[in-house]
Amino acid sequence: MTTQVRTEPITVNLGPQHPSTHGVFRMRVTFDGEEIIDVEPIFGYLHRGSEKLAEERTYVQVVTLTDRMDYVGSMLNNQAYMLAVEKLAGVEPAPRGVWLRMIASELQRIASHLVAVGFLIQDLGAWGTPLIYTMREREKILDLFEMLCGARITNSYLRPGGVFMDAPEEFWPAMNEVLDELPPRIDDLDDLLTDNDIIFSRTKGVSILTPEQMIDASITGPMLRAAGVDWDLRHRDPYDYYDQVKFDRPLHTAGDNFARYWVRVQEMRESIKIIRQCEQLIEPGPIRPEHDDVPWLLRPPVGDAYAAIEHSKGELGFYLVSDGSISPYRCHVRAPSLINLTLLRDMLVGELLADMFVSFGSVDINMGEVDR
Amino acid sequence: MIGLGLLKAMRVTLRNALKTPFTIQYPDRKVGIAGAAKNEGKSPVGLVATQPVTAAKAAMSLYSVPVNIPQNPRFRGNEFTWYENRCTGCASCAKYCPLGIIEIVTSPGGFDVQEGESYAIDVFDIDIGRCMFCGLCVEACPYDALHMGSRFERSKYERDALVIPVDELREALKQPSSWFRPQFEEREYDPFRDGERTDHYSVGRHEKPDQETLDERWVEER
Amino acid sequence: MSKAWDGAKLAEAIHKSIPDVVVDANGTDIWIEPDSVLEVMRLLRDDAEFQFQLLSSVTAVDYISYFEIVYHLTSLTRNATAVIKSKTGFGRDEARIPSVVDIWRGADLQEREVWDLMGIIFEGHPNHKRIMLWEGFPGHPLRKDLATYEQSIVPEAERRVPSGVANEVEEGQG
Amino acid sequence: MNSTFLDNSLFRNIYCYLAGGSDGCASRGYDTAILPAGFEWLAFAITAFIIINIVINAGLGAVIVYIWGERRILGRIQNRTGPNRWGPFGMFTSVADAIKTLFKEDIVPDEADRWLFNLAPILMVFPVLMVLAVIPFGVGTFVVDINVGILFVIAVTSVSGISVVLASWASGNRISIFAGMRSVAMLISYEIPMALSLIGVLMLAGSMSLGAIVEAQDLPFILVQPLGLFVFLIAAQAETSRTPFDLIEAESELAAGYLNDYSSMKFGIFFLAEFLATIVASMLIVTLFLGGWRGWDPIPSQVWFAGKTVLVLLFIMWMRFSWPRLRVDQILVLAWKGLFELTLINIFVTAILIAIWPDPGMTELLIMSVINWIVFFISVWLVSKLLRPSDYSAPTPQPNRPAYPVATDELPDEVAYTGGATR
Repeated sequence: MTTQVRTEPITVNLGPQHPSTHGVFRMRVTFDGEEIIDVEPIFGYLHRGSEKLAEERTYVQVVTLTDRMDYVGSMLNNQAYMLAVEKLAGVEPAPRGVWLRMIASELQRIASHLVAVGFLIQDLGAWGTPLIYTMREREKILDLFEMLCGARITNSYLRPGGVFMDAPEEFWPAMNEVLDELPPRIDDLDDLLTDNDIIFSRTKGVSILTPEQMIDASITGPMLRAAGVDWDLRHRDPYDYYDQVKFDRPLHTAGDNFARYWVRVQEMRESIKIIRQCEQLIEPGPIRPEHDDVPWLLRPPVGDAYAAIEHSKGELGFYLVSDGSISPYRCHVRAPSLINLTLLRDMLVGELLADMFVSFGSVDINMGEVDR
Repeated sequence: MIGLGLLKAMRVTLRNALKTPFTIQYPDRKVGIAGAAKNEGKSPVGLVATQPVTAAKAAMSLYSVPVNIPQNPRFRGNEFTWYENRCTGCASCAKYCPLGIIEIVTSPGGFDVQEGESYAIDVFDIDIGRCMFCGLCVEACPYDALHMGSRFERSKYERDALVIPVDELREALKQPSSWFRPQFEEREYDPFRDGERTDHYSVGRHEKPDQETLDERWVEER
Repeated sequence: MSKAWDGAKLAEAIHKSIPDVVVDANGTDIWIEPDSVLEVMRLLRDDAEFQFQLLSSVTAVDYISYFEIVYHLTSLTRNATAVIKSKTGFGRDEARIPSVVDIWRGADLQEREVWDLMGIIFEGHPNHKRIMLWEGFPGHPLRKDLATYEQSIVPEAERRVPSGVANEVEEGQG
Repeated sequence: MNSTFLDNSLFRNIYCYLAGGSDGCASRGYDTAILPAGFEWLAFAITAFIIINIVINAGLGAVIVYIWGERRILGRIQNRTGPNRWGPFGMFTSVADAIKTLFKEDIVPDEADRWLFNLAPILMVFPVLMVLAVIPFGVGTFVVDINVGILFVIAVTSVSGISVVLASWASGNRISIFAGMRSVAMLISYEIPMALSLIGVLMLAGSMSLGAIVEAQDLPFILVQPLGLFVFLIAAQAETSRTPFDLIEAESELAAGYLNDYSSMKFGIFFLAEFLATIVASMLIVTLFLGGWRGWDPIPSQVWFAGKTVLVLLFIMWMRFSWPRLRVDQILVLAWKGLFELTLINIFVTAILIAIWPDPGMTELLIMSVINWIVFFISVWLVSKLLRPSDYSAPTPQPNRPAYPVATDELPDEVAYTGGATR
């Protein structure tokens, strides 16, 4: 004789005010015991209408809006937007400006990955220790940004055709110091986390996504590389001067939470390599085109342009339509944070409550970009 | 084997625990006896001998000294620095502000360095409460009249008090940031070291360097 | 360096398999009939000549007299990109286009976003709901004819217009 | 009067001062009395009241110091300074926190079961305070030394598990329910290895009284009972729900678990109980495995005890701040498949050794400790091999091993748009 234990599904609202939803994100989750049987993500708590606001601002003023989309990767946002504007207006960027923005965006990529790794481990329940370590390293990079452009998070450093101001003299030794200090700190992180049995057993084999699934769902970036797809826009479709620098694309074949974490840690090392090469290759010269070539009130010809970069979270694209006036007629952002959440339900269903936020954190989203 | 990774993690945390903290304490810093003696201008032994109460306080970490946060000269601070003599009232800054928070009202009859007789500025209000410190107004100013400030301690209890009116701008401490003002960096200016720049002549205008100067400077840097 | 399909060549290639769906083509983009989007997209994904496995982005532009849906496609295996456009909703009547969620799941959230902000109905979308704004929001904010201040949720008495831009706003409303 | 109470020197002093030559006092040199004869019960009550007050207040004071210490240590481990603003070395920070907690609004949710909701914090803190009664803090410094001390400890601490269930149920909050379910699964599972890990100690000491166990430790039992200590340390961490076993609170998953709806001093009491439980757990570890108050002479026994407790607490904190949390199924697997086996091995080996040397002297104890350490390493290695997931392998870097064919062929030039890439 067997007894059937009947359990009743519980529906719980997690968020928008939950400690680990990485912002104001809400999930309506149905549990069967501890197991997840249904997830419905609900967005929009941070929607500010950036795309609409961009339609009423000049091309340079929109830079300040892009800062506030993914606020842990603002240099990268600036870069994607500038590429789109340059393509739309046919601006030939100044080489030194391009090198500077490559350095800035690679530094920002390290900072963004540090945040991603720190918060992923925080979601695993560590008592803030790895988070503080990663934030400490990020702080040094933010100090560099302050030196470079006077702001730490919302940089607005880039301008059409380059950057607004050359790096100060003390920037280069300061940057070298940070770059020298970083690899041992990343090794420390490795010791603390990568070899850690608890992290390994918690993340291994959880929320596996296959490459076919992810490509079908337009997921890009470290998530895709964690499943063994060698797809990095810096390598496949080099923008700026990425074709002149050499770097590896770390790949992991598992496609689980651990692989996603591992790929991010390795990418930080590659970014350091890229910055070192940029430092060797950068030449003196103007940092942005002459005012006659690129006026401040840019009036691109009628047309449209789509430019995408490899953001720290995936493919970040800007689609701009110009009607010949001083402000974009339409500005669309292909936000990797939003699109990488497409498979959230597939990732979470069947997993346990404890792994839910870990899987969610391994996607590495930023609510400022999801809702825009 | 399971467990070795955990021990490794404990080794890393122990190593970090033995490092000096990286916290920057603000607005003041707690110091021990050595720091207190330095602040009082005495040797530690002298401090214990002459000011035992202070020494005891310092030993219990109750003695604090004000701290200067290391800040870069380009820092885009809260208090705008504005040189009225140089401003023509062209309102480029107001037009360039993405949020439209600068209000300018002018009337004929002022005097201006560049233009001779020109507009007098009656109202030049900046609503700091909505400002996002992008600095586009500074970039737009054709006469180097508006600069970002260097300081940031300007919290207020009411939103309305955040508006910087023109009188306050005239009298405010003039510590311009070197953001988008390369002439400062050529002179290695640091707003905190060099102090106030009340005179707009000492601020200078930015003349674009020629390519030879740029190349020379690059060689020196390397 | 990934290459982009030339619009005219792409139109020719599509015409070989599915005749008479391409409305127009230029150097970079092609325009297709909105009704045949599903058919064309399925061809573009599955045909060995195109192999567009990845849908980079779906968006829409309001050109006042019509709406234009823009698809950016990427082929990972052929390292190529293409831009497909489609015009719908002429004369500002109800804009409709078939949903491509069945072909690429990546269109799921993006199409919901386009519906929410631009008001284009994607027929056959399994979860055709608003995504950024709340249910019951009047209108679709990215449309050019949206009167922002009319629909503001801030009561009129409490609206604070910054003095610097006051004139512009009033003119805009009038 | 029960003579066990009179073993306590403080108790004896006060009681005999009040009650004079009655009971066993005369033989101990007390001949004057304040209370008249026949009022021994009053003397007993007054004495008990005073002593219980001293112990409870000392415990609560220790919690305040412990919270401050933990914050400072956490700060140092995270390369920060920790609290240093309020009082010497920031020592009054936890006092300020306690005052702040007192003045917060006390909210009871509408959906809550009022009576149980208020009962839960009390049920949480009482058992922990009761355990303090049997711990010998030093020579002659204890409340009572009952002969079934360990049994008492195990029985009483189980009650706090019930209080977690009560709190989560009474809150009427779905997220709290998860904490309740987890606590049922986890706390009760860990009772068993915790109780069994002490059997070895009992066999060696031949008594359940904590005082007698301390007396028996000529060689600290950490040397003779490494497996017992290992299991007890882990189980105690789980019972007090500290990281890596803090499933019940699990900030990143359940917000605050069963504490979600508590505010003000009820919340404070839960926290107090949690921190006190940690202190009590380390006191038990000191008593049972580290020789209790025993030490070398010029330093008083109470100081030895306190010093050892602080060392154990430091170790627990260090562990707590270094590791992330385990998942619920892994925790249960660890309890039933790992710790349970280890305790059985420990009991088995210790029983054989006791059978060989029924009354071990110093040499025999040393031989036993060598054997036990060998058993410890072998069994922990074996069990960790058993628990290892089948696909366990160290992460290996795989720099260029694409699993998905990417860019096998480029687009021919004649169909490509040459005016520049679309991106």
